[in-house]
Amino acid sequence: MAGIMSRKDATLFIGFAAVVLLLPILAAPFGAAYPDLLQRFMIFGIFAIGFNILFGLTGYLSFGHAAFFGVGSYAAMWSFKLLSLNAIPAILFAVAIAGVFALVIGYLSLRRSGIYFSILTLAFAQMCYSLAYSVLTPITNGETGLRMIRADPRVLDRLFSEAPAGVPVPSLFGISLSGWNGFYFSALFLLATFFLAMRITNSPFGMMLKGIKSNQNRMNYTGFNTRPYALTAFVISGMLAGLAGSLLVVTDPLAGAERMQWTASGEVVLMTILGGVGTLVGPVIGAWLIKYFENIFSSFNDNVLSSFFGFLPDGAREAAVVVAGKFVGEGWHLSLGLLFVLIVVFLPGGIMEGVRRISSAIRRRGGGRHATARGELSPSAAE
Amino acid sequence: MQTKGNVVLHVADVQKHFGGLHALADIDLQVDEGKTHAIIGPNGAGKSTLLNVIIGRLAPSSGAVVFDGTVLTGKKPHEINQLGVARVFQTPEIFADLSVLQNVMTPAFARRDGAFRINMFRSVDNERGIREEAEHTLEDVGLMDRRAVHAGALSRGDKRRLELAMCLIQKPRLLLLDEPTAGMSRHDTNTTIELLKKIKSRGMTKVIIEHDMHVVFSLADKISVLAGGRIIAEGLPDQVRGDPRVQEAYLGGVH
Amino acid sequence: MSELKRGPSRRHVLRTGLAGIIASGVAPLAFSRGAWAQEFCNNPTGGTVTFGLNLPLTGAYAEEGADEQKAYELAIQHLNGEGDGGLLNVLKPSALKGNGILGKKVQYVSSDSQTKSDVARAGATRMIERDGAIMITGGSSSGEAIAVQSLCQELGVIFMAGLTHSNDTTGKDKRRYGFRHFFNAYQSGIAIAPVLAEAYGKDRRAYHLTADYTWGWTQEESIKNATEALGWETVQAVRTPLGAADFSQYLTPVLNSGADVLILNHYGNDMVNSLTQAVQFGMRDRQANGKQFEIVVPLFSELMAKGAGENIKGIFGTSNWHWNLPDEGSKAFTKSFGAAYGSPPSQAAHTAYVQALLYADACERAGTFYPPEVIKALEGFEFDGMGNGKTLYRAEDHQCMKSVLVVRGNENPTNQFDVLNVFKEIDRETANYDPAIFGGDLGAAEPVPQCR
Amino acid sequence: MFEVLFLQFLNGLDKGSAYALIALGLTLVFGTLGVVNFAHGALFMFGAFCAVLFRQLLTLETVTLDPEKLSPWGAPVEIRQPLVQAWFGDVGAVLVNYSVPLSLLLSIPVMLIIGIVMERGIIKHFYKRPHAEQILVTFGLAIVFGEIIKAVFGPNPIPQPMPTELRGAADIGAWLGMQPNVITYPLWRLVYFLFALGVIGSVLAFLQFTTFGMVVRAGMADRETVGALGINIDRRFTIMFGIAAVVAGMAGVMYTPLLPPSYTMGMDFLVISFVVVVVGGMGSLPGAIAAGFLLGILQSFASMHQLKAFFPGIDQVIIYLVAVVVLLVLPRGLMGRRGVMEA
Repeated sequence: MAGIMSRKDATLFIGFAAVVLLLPILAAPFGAAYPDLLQRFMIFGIFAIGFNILFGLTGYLSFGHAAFFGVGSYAAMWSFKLLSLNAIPAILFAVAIAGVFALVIGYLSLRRSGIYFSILTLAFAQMCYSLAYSVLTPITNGETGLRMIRADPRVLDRLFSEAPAGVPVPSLFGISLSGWNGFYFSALFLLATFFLAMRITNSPFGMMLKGIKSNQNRMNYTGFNTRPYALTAFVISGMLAGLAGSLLVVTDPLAGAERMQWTASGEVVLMTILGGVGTLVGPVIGAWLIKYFENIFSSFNDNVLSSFFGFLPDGAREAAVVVAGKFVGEGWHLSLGLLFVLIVVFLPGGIMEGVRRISSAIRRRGGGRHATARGELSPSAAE
Repeated sequence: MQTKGNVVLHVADVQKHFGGLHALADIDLQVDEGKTHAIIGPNGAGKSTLLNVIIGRLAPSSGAVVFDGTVLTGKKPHEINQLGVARVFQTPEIFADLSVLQNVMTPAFARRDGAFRINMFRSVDNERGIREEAEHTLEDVGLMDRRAVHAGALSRGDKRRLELAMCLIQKPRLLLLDEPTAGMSRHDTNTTIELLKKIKSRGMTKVIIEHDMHVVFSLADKISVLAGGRIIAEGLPDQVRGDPRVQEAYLGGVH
Repeated sequence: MSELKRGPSRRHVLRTGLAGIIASGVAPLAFSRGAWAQEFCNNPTGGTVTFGLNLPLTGAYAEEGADEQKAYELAIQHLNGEGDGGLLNVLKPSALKGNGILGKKVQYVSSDSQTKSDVARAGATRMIERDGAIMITGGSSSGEAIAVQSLCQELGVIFMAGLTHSNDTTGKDKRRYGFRHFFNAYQSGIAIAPVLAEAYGKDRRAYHLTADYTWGWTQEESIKNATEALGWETVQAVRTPLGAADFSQYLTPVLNSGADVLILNHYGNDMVNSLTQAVQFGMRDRQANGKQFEIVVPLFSELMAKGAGENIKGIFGTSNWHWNLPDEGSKAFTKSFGAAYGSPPSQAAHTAYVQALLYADACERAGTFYPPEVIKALEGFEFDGMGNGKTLYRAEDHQCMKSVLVVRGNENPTNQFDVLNVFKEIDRETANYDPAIFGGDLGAAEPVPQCR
Repeated sequence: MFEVLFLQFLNGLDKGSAYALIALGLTLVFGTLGVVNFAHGALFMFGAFCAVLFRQLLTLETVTLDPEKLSPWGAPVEIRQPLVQAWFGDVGAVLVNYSVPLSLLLSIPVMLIIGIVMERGIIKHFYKRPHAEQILVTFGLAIVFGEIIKAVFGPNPIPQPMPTELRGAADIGAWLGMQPNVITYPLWRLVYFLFALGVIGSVLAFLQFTTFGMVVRAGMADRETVGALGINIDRRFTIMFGIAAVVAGMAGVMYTPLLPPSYTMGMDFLVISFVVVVVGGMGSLPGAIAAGFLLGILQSFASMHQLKAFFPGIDQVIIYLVAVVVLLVLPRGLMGRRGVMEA
């Protein structure tokens, strides 16, 4: 790894890769070790990392990133329908189409900054969503979502074989990508995305982006044309969103319009802030946490709760179930909202700030001099 | 090397109106290569307007600003910088979220890579040349020991040094300084003057906008006095110092 | 290029033991089923069998989700022989014994579908992959139902749809593994058109406001065809965005359009809002073409009727079922639900309950949980006693053929639940139609896809 | 055709007044406190549920069970006796009839308290924090508020009837001496329109003509200078937040007859209110009001089927399309100031 990345970065990458690849074991105690959720962990991890390349580095807060995610999904699905069940062309196609959308939307939106930029991106994304749900139904299959059917042409596949019987599923040169295969496939992309994000963050280009976030005026008077820098970051992050969207279709072959709604754009913002804006690992953690809430917290019904509190005497158990039931199951939104409030009040830098505080507290206790030995190139030391 | 007396910056017959207000009238300035040219004047004399016209932020109502044969009017800030013009602001404009070292490295990239380049596959750690240059520049301004600190945490005087370092590393042909000691303590002002004196010998052309006489007379090779949007006097420091019109403008300006 | 393979599963689900507190709450994990014992997805090998309930617990349909959940809990109690037995006593023919299904105790896991197809699929997948659900049921929209139904087909798990009214669910998007008890938009049209002609005359000019998505379109088309066949004219059909909240800009053009009937093809909060606002526009006090102006809402439920308050009074619509039906089945269910929860069940609750029972009964009759056998047992099954009279689970499209209700907002409700009256029960023969008109392909039951 | 266009225009004005009213509160908070308040929709919802609560209080009933008769679901039949009518007779009936406008009286103190508690408790700590964090915390609050309402009032919408005298449509055409029964418009929407204009006018007048308002306006322009004058600007800003909450709440109360309130309505109004504020220009009160009317009128016309035939789906996207065009042509919306929320 030497030469490509510093020892510190290599350690971080290897640690991250180990955690990701061991998730099927690590997540088991939390009831999250099943392929579908772990696929989503990977996919939304990619989405959040991509979003963070724009928001974390340049400071431009996009409220419309779900559009690229959705466009990626639709593009991949059309590739499955028209070209081939192979995931590779679908992903390439999706990333390219998402990149084109990002280029156009980014070019227009980046003419403004601050909240004006945010609302422009929101407006573009909401237009995509509204139209996909209604008048573009011939392309998107609207409410029901776009799916594959046996009768699809799939011209590339037909060159080699007849349409096989059974439900078509995406594959990688014949290997089915559902279940655990899908997880490992997505995991490779998450690692690649993480690597890319690391490279960008540590590169001169990344430093320019941070410069834009810190002081755009100074950047201009320092001789940088900031708009193409921001646009490049926007397109990269839009393409990563498209990648995530296509992977969601690869592992779960349905493309629905809801994933383009403003709430979905908001979700990735929340993931990033929750985990820690501008950090490498933070957005991934934020993504995992929110998906965990959505899928697992929401499943704790009274039944599950009463067996969980089974050790309590009858009356106390019922009381515990009632109280806990407000926060899980149908009340999982409440827990999520409270979590946002608590995190942002007490840990403005997100979860990564908490991690940092704890580790520096430990370091201080354990003979403190290392604390000052931060690399001078990363004062924020957020990574 | 161009010969002495070569005009680097020419502000040619510039007028600027805001509605009916004449902010600048018939300004004609010539800045010689390698000289430190100060523009002074009381508050409201039009110094900031003039500077903004020079750097292209304001378009003149008539006339033009020519830098080394290129018309600056209508150019974007980054284009002007790429031509070799660096600027120091009244309140130091630095990258508060980056380390001091990164602050100085960033402009070096602008000089090396131009206004835009997607150089995302190299690590900053591997940019030895730029790093050494930046460290050298920090030594120069006396901030080497603070290179790992958040630039936002520096004192005002140190921020000014940092901003100067950011300009110096670009080796600009023309350095514009907008009241470089404004709002500074006596001590910070003196250290800044020392620093400016130190870099004076490097053959860089400088335009200083200032109303602090002490700063001006210790640095300038040539002084233009601006009052009411016009240049009322111009010459060597000693000539200007004795000019009654200048005295009057300053005293009148106070009232 | 690859298709889902049959054969012995190489299911490498890492079922680690209950290593943490949280997992201990998720009991179904506990059964370390050997992969070798499983010739189909989630074959229950222990003493229990798990239903997966996919319910909208948050979002605009949360009330319906909560009602469905109550119904499922009740159905599961009854299946396990607890409570008063409910409809177990009246279902005819019935193979149910009140000792669970095939001797296995029924339990359930649940998931919040948020009425979004993506989320619904994620939830269903979780319940299948992690919690070992043998069957998925529930939902409150057609988008959800169709999305989950196709997922279930891929995974080889039976889906018993909850609330879904679109023709597509058992039409062009029908699936071998999906079954619908609820009626559909086409049947709404057949049922309501003659009633409208009788009440409002055959010379009417209708203006449609339609929710701009797939369900709205099929509903609009069905009602339009049915009313035009009776001599009505359609003046204009205007699409409105989903979740518009304020419909005033769509209502003003109705006033001077020459129409004398407004048909609101909206559901849920859209329907509550558009109806409330239409009434405020004075449409029900209006005369047009020399006739009284009327509003029709082709599909509504008691929960929506409650939301619309007194605006619903006298409005015609259709329903799948209503609690004050006089037959034994409806009475038994209403009583048993009311005793458990203190309020009468909604049609969402009814369809959920019935679907759970029908699945269990089919397993008993098939003698196995093996999906193709259960599907065979359900296809063409004819039964009675669940409300709606004699009912047929049609083999061609997995649509339940049964009577459909035309309901009307109650003018003088005696209590807060008494918001609708059954105006007419349209019998099964009248509500019948040829499944071929919607096309679609059920696909094969076998080979059984292996879940992941 | 004239009457159709006229009605559409009238309707656009009415919609615009509703948008302007929501945007007004949001702009007050942003302009004075510099806080991006994603919980503003939730405040609107709280207001609406003030009306629900008030009506529930007015229609409290004594419930006695009749064990003789059983309902179809086996519970004893309930005999309900409305309390208010029993105590006050006809006056009680009038109170119930006018519950929506009367609940304004309840909403003012309630919303003021909610606003002040919210500002003192949480928002105050976020003045100097980045906007992203403000968004996260207020969005979290919005979720929590929605869930509280869901826990208390249930997820189903709760209809709020308007006073019988104000039901139905007004024949505006006849008022103007035209043919009767052609140009009619719901009375309550006219009431809402006047109400919105009244509130907007009062807030503007309050800011324009009172000392308090002048200080706040000065604070909006330059907070530090005003603070340096020794004026306790913080306390005034707290009150300002309370006022914004009251404005949002009153808008919510009066909106209930048009839209049966449910716990999701806060989120439903969030996006549109932000679009209005931004199109108007961040922090500009006149801008927000102008943008509200502009968007209302354009949305109203875009929904006509004559137009939709040429541009399918135009009504779905018109708001966003206008936002894009306005922001690309005018960098800071209609009346935004330079440097506000541009970083």
